[in-house]
Amino acid sequence: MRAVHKIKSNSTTRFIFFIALGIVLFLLSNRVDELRVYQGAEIAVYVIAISSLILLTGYSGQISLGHGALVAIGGYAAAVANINFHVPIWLTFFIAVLVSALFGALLGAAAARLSGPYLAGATLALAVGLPSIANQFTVLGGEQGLTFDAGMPPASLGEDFTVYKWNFWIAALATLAILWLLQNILRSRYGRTWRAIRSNDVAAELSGIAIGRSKVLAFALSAGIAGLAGACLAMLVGTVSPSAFPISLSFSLLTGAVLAGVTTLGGVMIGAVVLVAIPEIADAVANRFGGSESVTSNLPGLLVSALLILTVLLVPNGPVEQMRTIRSRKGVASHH
Amino acid sequence: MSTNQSLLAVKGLSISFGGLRALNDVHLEIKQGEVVGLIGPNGAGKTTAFNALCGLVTPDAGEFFLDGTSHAWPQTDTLVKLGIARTLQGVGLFSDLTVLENVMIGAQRFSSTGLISAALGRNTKDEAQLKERAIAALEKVYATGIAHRRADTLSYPDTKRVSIARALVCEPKILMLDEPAGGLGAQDIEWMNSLIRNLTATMSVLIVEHHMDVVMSVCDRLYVLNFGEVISSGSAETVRRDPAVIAAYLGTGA
Amino acid sequence: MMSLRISNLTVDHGAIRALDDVSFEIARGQLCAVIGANGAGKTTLLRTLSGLKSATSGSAHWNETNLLHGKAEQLVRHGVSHVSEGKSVIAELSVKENLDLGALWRRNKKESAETKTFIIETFPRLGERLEQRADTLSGGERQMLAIGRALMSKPELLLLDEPSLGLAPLVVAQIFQAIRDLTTSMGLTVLLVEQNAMGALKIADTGVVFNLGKVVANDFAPALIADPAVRAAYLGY
Amino acid sequence: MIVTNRRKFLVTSAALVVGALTLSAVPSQAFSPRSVDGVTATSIKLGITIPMSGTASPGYNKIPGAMKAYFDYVNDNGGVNGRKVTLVVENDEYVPTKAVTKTNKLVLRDKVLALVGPLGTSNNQAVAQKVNPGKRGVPVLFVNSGFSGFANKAKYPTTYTVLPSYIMEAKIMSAYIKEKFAGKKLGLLYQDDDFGDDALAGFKQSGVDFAVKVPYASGSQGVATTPGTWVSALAKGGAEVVVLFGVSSATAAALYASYVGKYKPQWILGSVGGDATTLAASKIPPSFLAGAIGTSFAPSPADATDDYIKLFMDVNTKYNAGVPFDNNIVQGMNTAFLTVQALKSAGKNLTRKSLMAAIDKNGSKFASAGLVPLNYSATSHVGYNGYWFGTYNASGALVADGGKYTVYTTDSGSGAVAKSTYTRPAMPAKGLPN
Amino acid sequence: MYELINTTLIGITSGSIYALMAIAIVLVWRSTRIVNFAQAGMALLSTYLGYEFIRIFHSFWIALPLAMVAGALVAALIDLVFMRLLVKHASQGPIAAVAPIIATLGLLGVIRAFISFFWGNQDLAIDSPISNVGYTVGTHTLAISPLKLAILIASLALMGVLTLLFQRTNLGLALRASAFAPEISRLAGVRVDGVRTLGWALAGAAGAAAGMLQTPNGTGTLSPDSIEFSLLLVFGFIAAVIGGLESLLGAVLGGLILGLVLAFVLTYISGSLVFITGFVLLIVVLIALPRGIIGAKGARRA
Repeated sequence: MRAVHKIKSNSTTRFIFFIALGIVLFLLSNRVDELRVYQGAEIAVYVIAISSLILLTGYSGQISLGHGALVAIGGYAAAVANINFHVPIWLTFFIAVLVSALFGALLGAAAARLSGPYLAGATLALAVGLPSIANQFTVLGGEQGLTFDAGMPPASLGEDFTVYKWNFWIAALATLAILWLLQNILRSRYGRTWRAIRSNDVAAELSGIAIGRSKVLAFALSAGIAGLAGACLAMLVGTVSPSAFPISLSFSLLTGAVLAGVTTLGGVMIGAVVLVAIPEIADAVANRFGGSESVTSNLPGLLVSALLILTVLLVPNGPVEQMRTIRSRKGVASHH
Repeated sequence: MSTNQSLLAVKGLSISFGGLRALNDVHLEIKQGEVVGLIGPNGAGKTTAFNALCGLVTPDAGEFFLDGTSHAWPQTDTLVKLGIARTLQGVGLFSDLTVLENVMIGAQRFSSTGLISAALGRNTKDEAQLKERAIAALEKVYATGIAHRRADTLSYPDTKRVSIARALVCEPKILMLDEPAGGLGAQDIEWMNSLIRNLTATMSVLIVEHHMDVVMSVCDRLYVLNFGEVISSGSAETVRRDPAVIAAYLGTGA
Repeated sequence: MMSLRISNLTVDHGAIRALDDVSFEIARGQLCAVIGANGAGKTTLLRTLSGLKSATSGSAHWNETNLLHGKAEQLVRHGVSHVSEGKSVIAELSVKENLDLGALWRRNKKESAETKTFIIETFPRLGERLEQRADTLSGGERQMLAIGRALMSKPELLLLDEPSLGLAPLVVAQIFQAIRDLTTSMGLTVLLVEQNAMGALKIADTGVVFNLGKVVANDFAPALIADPAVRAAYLGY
Repeated sequence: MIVTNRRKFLVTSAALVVGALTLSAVPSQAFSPRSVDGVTATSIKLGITIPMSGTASPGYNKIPGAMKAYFDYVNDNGGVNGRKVTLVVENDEYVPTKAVTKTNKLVLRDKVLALVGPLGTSNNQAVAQKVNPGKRGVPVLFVNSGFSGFANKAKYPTTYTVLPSYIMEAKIMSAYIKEKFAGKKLGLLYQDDDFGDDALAGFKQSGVDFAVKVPYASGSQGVATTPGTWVSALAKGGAEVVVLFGVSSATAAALYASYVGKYKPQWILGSVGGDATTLAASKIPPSFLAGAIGTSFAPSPADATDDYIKLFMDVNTKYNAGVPFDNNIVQGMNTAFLTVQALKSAGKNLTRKSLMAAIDKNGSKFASAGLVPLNYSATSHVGYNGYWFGTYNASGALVADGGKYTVYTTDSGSGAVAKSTYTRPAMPAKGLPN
Repeated sequence: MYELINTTLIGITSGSIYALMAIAIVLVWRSTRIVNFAQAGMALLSTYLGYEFIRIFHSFWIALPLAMVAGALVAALIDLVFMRLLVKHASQGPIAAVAPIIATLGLLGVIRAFISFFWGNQDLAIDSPISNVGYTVGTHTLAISPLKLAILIASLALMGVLTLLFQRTNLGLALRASAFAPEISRLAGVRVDGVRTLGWALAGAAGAAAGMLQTPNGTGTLSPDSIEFSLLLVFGFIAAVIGGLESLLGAVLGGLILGLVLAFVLTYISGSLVFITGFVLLIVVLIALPRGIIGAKGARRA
């Protein structure tokens, strides 16, 4: 019975924590300037997208070099639903999740049969190929893309309430909801199952786990979350177009996931903040040393890539997991 | 409980790998509460037979009987539902999960939480129940003390305990043990013997084992495989005296 | 005169101690059988001696060569050849290529050719199948090829890991006989790891018994066969 | 168990709070209450978003350097009413998401007085939709896009176009074709998006029929792989005169493929893709271009007799490290020139409002390198509205028909095409606007 | 009819370049079990170096082998200072399986940034060394030109040389053995680390050849974000996987099949669908033949 009590209080703590987090974010959004609010919204979008990759790669062990494609599907689904079917904005976010998840399930069914480099290459080919499909179908708006207007903040919030703050609220709410739900799932038997498959698929199968189904579920779920990130991104930029989802977006997300530590949700903020902060840091560095335009414009790419390599070499499981391992090693050592 | 009731039977099991015949027309039978041993030289087909029973290898031919009735050849992931659990030789733990989590994976057939309830955190009872089952299973193998260690930090004998706990936790009718005594010291082997003996109250056990001490002391019945065929079967005494077995396996010489 | 000297050798496998303070010696020209249960550390011993695995502490020398400081590909050049578990041949290559592989590093091509001729004389079955892919061979032939490949490197110390694995009794007998003959005719020193304890001890000069990474007995082979404790634990009864 | 969970929460929440605090702690640009956004007693700050790296960057990434060079020249000669002009360049990699992010930075953090010459139709649309400079009152001057929609003052109240729109271009071309190639079989190769659609609308309105229409997929991917098929389709349709309405990489590819395939129609190249220097940079030998007809609103970069070209060449040598002189440099310098003139025209009391008012009031009289009129007024934000035609010579330079620039003008609506008698104002002394 | 012939010819020439890239990917895969997503970046870097050689020696045909040598050196250096470290550090733990993939992606980014720093983001040009004007049959112009023919011949020659090297020489034996069974090879005295570096070097040379030949055949220009090289990155990989990742012959067949399929989709369906066609082809082949067209049996699991 004590065990039950512990778990229960645990889950309640978690819920309260997320509510508290929401309040902190709310207070922050009122204190900082508009640019920071916008960047906060960007971070929120990245957090959602990166956590979907963590679920897929870190937990179920399937790599995706093309998550940008799934983000794109979410963005387009939201825009098309809004423009062609006049679906209210709040509902388009759910549609984005559903459509991407559906596509993810299809992709996952193929992916479950592929491993390591094969899956990596297939998803890469998808990310390169998918956006150009928009040119083929007029409903997707071709190269110019579609407008996605998430609307103005309600008048009741006052004159000073900016669109960015409104978008930040929506994105932050989506992020908190996703993180809370995902945490719960990853701590449940589903998360355990994925980690078991990643660790030893034969043993997992012998323990009664249907591997294929589990992997497809992970892919669909991850795609759904990526789709939500896509809808939020579309809201943030106001449009969806093929060039908004370049292959570099997929690489950025993967980088964010690696920097966050692929195997844990704990560091997801780190990854997202780094992605948003890097261009600024690069600007600062370039200005400091009076670099030319070619240095300034290529420094972010260099920094991100170098960080990626260093992380893989030095802290392959990410900074948070690394700290935890060190601490638990110390703990084990002291027990003996 | 009648001891004559055949719990699991395999008839006419044949498997070949690229022209090489690994198993040829093998018949196996396990009765209620029995400990059955599968022995034979390395490469005789014991592991292949085990893998076939678990659906890890698809047989070329063979019939599968459960409780005396014919049954489609099982898929690996449905085995647990049929009441069959198996340990793997040495390497079967999920290395980056804790011991408790490892065993909870085995208990998952008792979990009914759907994805949505899990996402909403409405799985506390279910989780607690799994945890209780897992701890109970760990108690059976005296491993509760290591419940929160990561599996890859365990000593070899401890990994064996955990893998048995993981198999036990799903309350199987048939437990398949792949070299349970392999790599164990004398004390641990003794403990393993008594554990296996105690298990027969609730389940039947099928073991592959090299260690003759273990085999001879725990098994009610033995099948001796050589070159993919059953060359002898019966009680330990019978098998031990079988000249064919002496020549092929036990031997007095090479 | 002792030529393989192992003292206080300890090897860890992650958190698991695979070899624990192992010490023993083998004289040049002797065939030593290493026996013990699965997981006793026998394979780890061979992998450590051939440079595939690094030791935690202790020392191991073959004549003047420190075996713990060399990589596998260097130790071969110092006369140490290791036939790893499970018929260590490369399935995708032909028999001839497998043999040639063992002598790629040797400068003197004439000598290599002579070694090859000698191996084909020793295992005529290989000679008949030179152009076939190795995975078309039977188990016994593969084991012969694995040993032949090791001999191509002109070894002085031969490390054999379970040559009898999965072979029919008759073939096992042939392989064991060949090992015995080669030891004598080539003046090899052989460390033979075996599950088939009785078979191995019968052809060996000395024997080492392992349990859980420790040496529990080390004596002349006939003495071990006669030892009731060893008989009970490792030789069936 | 609970301990580890708490720890995880702590780590996550610490990261969150630290992140949030960092965000709030970093000071936004020091704000002195008496100053106007982007203007101090001694400086004027402007911003541009443009691809500096990435697939779309070659060529375009020379524009900011040229603009800076001209601003430096002005600054060295006393600046604008005593203020030095600086340009903040943000690389958007031609990705709308980044254009929005970077424009936010320019507007919200750098607080630039105005955006000058931001490039790309979809990027500008995304920025207009999201950053909404119109609502914020931030001028978006001389957008580098031919999309006719940007001239819609109601929708984009602070945006000023400079390039003649694609519709204008199509209408003018139609008139030219009717005049010179009546009765010939026509072909059209166009980019399959808003850009091409604008052109199609223009041709349709002018009643020009094409025997063969070959759309090519935009988004550069199609370009590298398809030109052979475009050309064979055109050849199969028997087109004698082919209008090419695409980007310069597509032009280069098409000319190359027609050369390889020995297909020799009369090419008429649109202004976007017909830029000889960009084509030359793509290593299309000038001989491929020879004989093709092209359009422009500015003097040819090769025309060293032109006052402006001479000025720009000088500035380029002194202030831009002699980067190879081409159309992109001309465009960048001309944009900077117009900007300086607008700033001067706004007077000492420079604000966003006064800047736009100055353009509305005096814009149509601004001096510039352009050979066609500017149409800024209280009711119009349309810049240049016409083109002249020429033929590429053997060295790849566009030479005006008959040795003099004949300018056609029109509008983006239903207005007629007319031959213009416009003569541009003389270049102010030393190339410094008054 | 001529459209059909021309489409086929276009497919074969572009396919032969994909095949070169696929060969490079297969070489690295076979020697290190790493799919090198940085291969296209390395090819781009070698092509930039080739551009410099052309400026120095004023000859494409001198620059081509020099670029290949440079490509080999760059690749060897990358293996020595980077991949060996990676194999040592990141070969354990939950992300061990994906770490090399991620690391090579990082490498791709570093190489691109490096190129931009040195050569800027402007287009550079590599002129076609020989005519790229199609041969004429009657009144029709074929889509095969002296340049394309040279590319085809160069690709085939390189494949031939590599095949001979692999099948007929001691070095080839060491390369094959190290790939199939590194441990046994080490026990046989093969310096596997060195052999792997050599595998990288060969791949670097093949990639350099692909880059040098593709550039004049395509738009003739070179930029850090060149589309040509995005094509090589994705299509080279797809060709290699279709071919089974294990065999040089498979890589060649994979490249040609891919080239032909893409050419036909382009001509008869739509240019917008080219990239997604690559994806679809990859998925179809992998599901029908999980080990690719060659090596369905001989190939091993990763």
